[in-house]
Amino acid sequence: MRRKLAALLISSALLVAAGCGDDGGGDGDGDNGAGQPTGPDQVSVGLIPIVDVAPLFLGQEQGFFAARDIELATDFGAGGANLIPGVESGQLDFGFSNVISLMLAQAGGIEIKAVSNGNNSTGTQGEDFGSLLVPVDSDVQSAADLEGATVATNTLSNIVETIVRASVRNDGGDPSTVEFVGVPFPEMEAALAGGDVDAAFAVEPFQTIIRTNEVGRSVAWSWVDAAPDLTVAAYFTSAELAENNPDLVARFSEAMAESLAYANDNPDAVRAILPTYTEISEELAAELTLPTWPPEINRASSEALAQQAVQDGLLSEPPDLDALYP
Amino acid sequence: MLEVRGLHKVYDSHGRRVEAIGELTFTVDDGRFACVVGPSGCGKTTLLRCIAGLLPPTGGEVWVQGSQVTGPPSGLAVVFQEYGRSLFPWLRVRDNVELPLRAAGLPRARRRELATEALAAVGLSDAHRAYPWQLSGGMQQRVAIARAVAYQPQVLLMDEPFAAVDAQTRADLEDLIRSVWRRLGVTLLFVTHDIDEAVYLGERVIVLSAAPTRIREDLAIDLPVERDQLATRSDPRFTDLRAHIYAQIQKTRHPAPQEELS
Amino acid sequence: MTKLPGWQGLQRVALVLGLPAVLVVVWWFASADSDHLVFRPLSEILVAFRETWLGPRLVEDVLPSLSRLARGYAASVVLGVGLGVLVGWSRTLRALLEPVLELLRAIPPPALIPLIGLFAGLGDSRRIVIIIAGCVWPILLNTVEGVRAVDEVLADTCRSYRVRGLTRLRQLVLRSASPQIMTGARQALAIGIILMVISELRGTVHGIGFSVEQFQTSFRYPEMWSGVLLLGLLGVALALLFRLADSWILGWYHGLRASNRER
Amino acid sequence: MALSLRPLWLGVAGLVGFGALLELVPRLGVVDDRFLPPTSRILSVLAEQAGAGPLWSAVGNTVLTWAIGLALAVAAAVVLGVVIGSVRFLRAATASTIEFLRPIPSVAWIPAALVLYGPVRAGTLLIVVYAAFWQMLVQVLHGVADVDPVARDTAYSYRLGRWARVRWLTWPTALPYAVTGLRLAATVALILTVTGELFIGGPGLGAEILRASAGGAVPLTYALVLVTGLLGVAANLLFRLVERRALAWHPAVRGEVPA
Repeated sequence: MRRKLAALLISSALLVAAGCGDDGGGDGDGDNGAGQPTGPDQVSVGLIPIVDVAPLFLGQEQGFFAARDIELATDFGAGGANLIPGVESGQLDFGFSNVISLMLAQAGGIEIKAVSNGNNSTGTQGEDFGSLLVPVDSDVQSAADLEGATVATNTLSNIVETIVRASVRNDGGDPSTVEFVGVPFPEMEAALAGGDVDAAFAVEPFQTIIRTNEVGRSVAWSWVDAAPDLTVAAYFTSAELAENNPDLVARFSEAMAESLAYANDNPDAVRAILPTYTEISEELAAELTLPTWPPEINRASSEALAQQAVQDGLLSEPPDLDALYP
Repeated sequence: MLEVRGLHKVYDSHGRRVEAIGELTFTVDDGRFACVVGPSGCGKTTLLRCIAGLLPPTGGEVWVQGSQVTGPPSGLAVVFQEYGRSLFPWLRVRDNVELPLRAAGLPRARRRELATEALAAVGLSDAHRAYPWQLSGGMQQRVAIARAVAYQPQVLLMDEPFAAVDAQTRADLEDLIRSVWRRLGVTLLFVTHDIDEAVYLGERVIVLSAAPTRIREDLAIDLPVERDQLATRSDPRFTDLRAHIYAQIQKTRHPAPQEELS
Repeated sequence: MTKLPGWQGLQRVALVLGLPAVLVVVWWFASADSDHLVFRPLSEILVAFRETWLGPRLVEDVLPSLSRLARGYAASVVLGVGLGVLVGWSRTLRALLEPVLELLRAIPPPALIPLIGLFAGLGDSRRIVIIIAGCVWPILLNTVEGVRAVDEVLADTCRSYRVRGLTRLRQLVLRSASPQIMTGARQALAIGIILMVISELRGTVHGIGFSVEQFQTSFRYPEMWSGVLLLGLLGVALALLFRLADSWILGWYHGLRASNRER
Repeated sequence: MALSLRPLWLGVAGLVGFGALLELVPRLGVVDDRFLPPTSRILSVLAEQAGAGPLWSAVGNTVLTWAIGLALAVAAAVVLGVVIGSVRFLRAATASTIEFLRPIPSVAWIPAALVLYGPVRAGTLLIVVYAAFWQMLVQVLHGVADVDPVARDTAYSYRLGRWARVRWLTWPTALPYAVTGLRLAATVALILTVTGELFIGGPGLGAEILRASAGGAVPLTYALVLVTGLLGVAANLLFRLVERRALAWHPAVRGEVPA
């Protein structure tokens, strides 16, 4: 409770008399008391409206969550990195984030815990839900040619830098010479077309948009280069919630595992649900390369990824995966 | 030389047609001082604005220095009643006086010389660097007069310039205008609602009727050229002229039904 | 009871510095022993401030941000006043453009960022365009108001003294509209600072906003709070600078109002 | 700037002209139509969306956040403004602090809002209330300070109590300033609401713009931006009307509005 009190104090100090306190907080503050369930738990989940989170919506549609007394309230945060403070401050019960962000948070002293796998790469070169693209007329043929080049990434000092460096390194190039530029996904097409960047790492639906508009072509599949069957992202919660309400967390993880399995087995259902929570049209959804959704987090891939992040200087020391992962 | 031929002005705004000036024809020779007086709301200001080229007449013509007036003619200066609003509040007194000269493209030295001379003529030689709003009403009107003087116009129009100042200041300004007129030899048309002022100042007084305005009378003022507030105003001839004009204006306000205008 | 001049000055200083001093002291002690991850002690924040902003970052980040703000703001003033004079002066142009301007003004500039992002590339130009997209409106619309409200007697005076063209534009139109233009310029400055910060988020650029965002996402909270403090100081400094410019440019105007109030 | 009732058709012509310009530029290939869709497509997407529910719930959410933020800010500012404004010592003592806190850009608090509340409505509310509060407080303080000394002396001479003075003297004088403050605060609050939704979180038009651009739906992004503009126009008109009605009985006492 102490953290909430401090938050209230500071925010009211900030607003002089008009502290808007906690009551205006997240829509469902999650009845995380461990008391007897008085009806389905109102659970708030912070997400980004992207392909990767399709299983959660499928699980909701298929009733996997309802079956476990969980009613989801999805909240589209402005960006992955912003979800972590939301979950840590208790405003959101669960969040979705890439594993490097989770490791960085743990290193930064944020007490959070992964509860279920998010999504993995397809594991096959030449066909993945994200790739390193260069302008069509660029003379770059493979990742090694990107030495000294500027590469667009949606978030700096994060997972995309690690995997792109992995692609360059595996291809025999020196990754330290690559210069990264922050460009939101929707603006990568314009950046490539305008020649502002030499390459851009884009995920779906932008990978398909850039390719079908003949603005760019893929030269490397960095998720696959980083580690075999790489776990890209995971659902997580705050250590406090995991401690206070293990039952809810367990139920959420089970529902999530069932949803992931269902999504993996029903790609068409995934393509059908995309237009309901994102603005991806049916036609575009049909063309996308989907990630894979194995129910279990691929811990080995996280260790390999973390080791490369340490090598690149992104992480000062290897993360404590036992504490971080379920 | 100022010539008004058959001036006619009708205001037509949003369907309301107001005939301000019926028909006016008169001439003011070079260097003469003519006053225009009439009941309030009789289009005195409209007449002046038409002469100054600020307002297009509906009919008739105005000629200044031999050329027809279509817009503000060169060599003509106007002094407005709202002196506070006709001075630039962001310019110091001297810059206000110099602005028209700068617009006319005079070199700096010449401008400075004319401004200094004009300000001295109106007794403001020590107020050069002040802002207008730092001065009293009377002094602000003196700046406006200095601006007109520095402009060296052939024709000077004044629209009830002293209506908004107190009595003593008005007396000083009246004497100032007469001395400026005599020294510059400018053709001066002085519009006022104050009959005493018209008679005291003018060599001639044009009395206007109520709207639609016509000339009721064009009266020569045969008072001595040297005028001063005490002697002139106590001169019996002054009182006769004043009474005569007053009667004329009273008649125009509620004309006896049968009387036909001459 | 006549006060000694010294006492008078002392009292004024006490009033000015009193409350701020109390607040700082309260903040200092309230946060002194805080081991809280996010709410760092004030002492730590001040140390972070000195280390972060008074070092190389002053040139690497603070200067670029300010230069973009300056360029965007200057462009907005020129554009806003220029277009404002045109629109303000011609009745038809104003009637024609008023609804369009009202719509464009109402769009919150941050909403335009995803769109501007599609055109203006990744460099400074993108951020300057974003700043202009927010700053130009208050200046433009206040200029229009100012130009519309030029005193008719003054306008007639100019016409009768045949003051035309450039002199008229400068001496009559711009000067009489200047109080209203300055009101717009003050609002534009406040919006400019906001857009300076926002235009740097989620991209890569040397700037204050970008740095503060990096601190936040990498959980370096003392540096983050020091960035917030810097933005606060910057806002205050620019507001002060503006007041100086205002009292210099509108010296006549403040005098005029003061004298009217006395009369 | 009052949307004056000039010949309306001229204004409409302006809007149509602007729309036509945005139609031609992409059609003629001056700009790639993937980045600037022609107006016709934007409007058709908007029409489609207007039928569906999510657009209206987004507008509803933005208006809700805006209203909560504005209400909190105005309430706090009026109470504090009147209290501080009426006591000479308080006004003098707080002046410097207010002058320090006012120009702090509300976006400076985005990282703080994210940390305190995370990407939810409360975070957005923090910056909305902060920005709107100062707009309103400054106006109320100007209003209270503008009380005519003669009127105040009269009130004292009739021994009106403190509360009566506030009710019958301070408040009526401050009202025009407060109404102007309300209009300015409302405008700022709306801009900060959308900003908050874009950079912090919480449901509303900002979130929809993010979702549209995250889905590569460029025409929809433009349509949603247009909706924020229209919402802004509606808000400006509404509050200008409120201002004109509240001040209708009041001689134009409001001198130069410093805001």
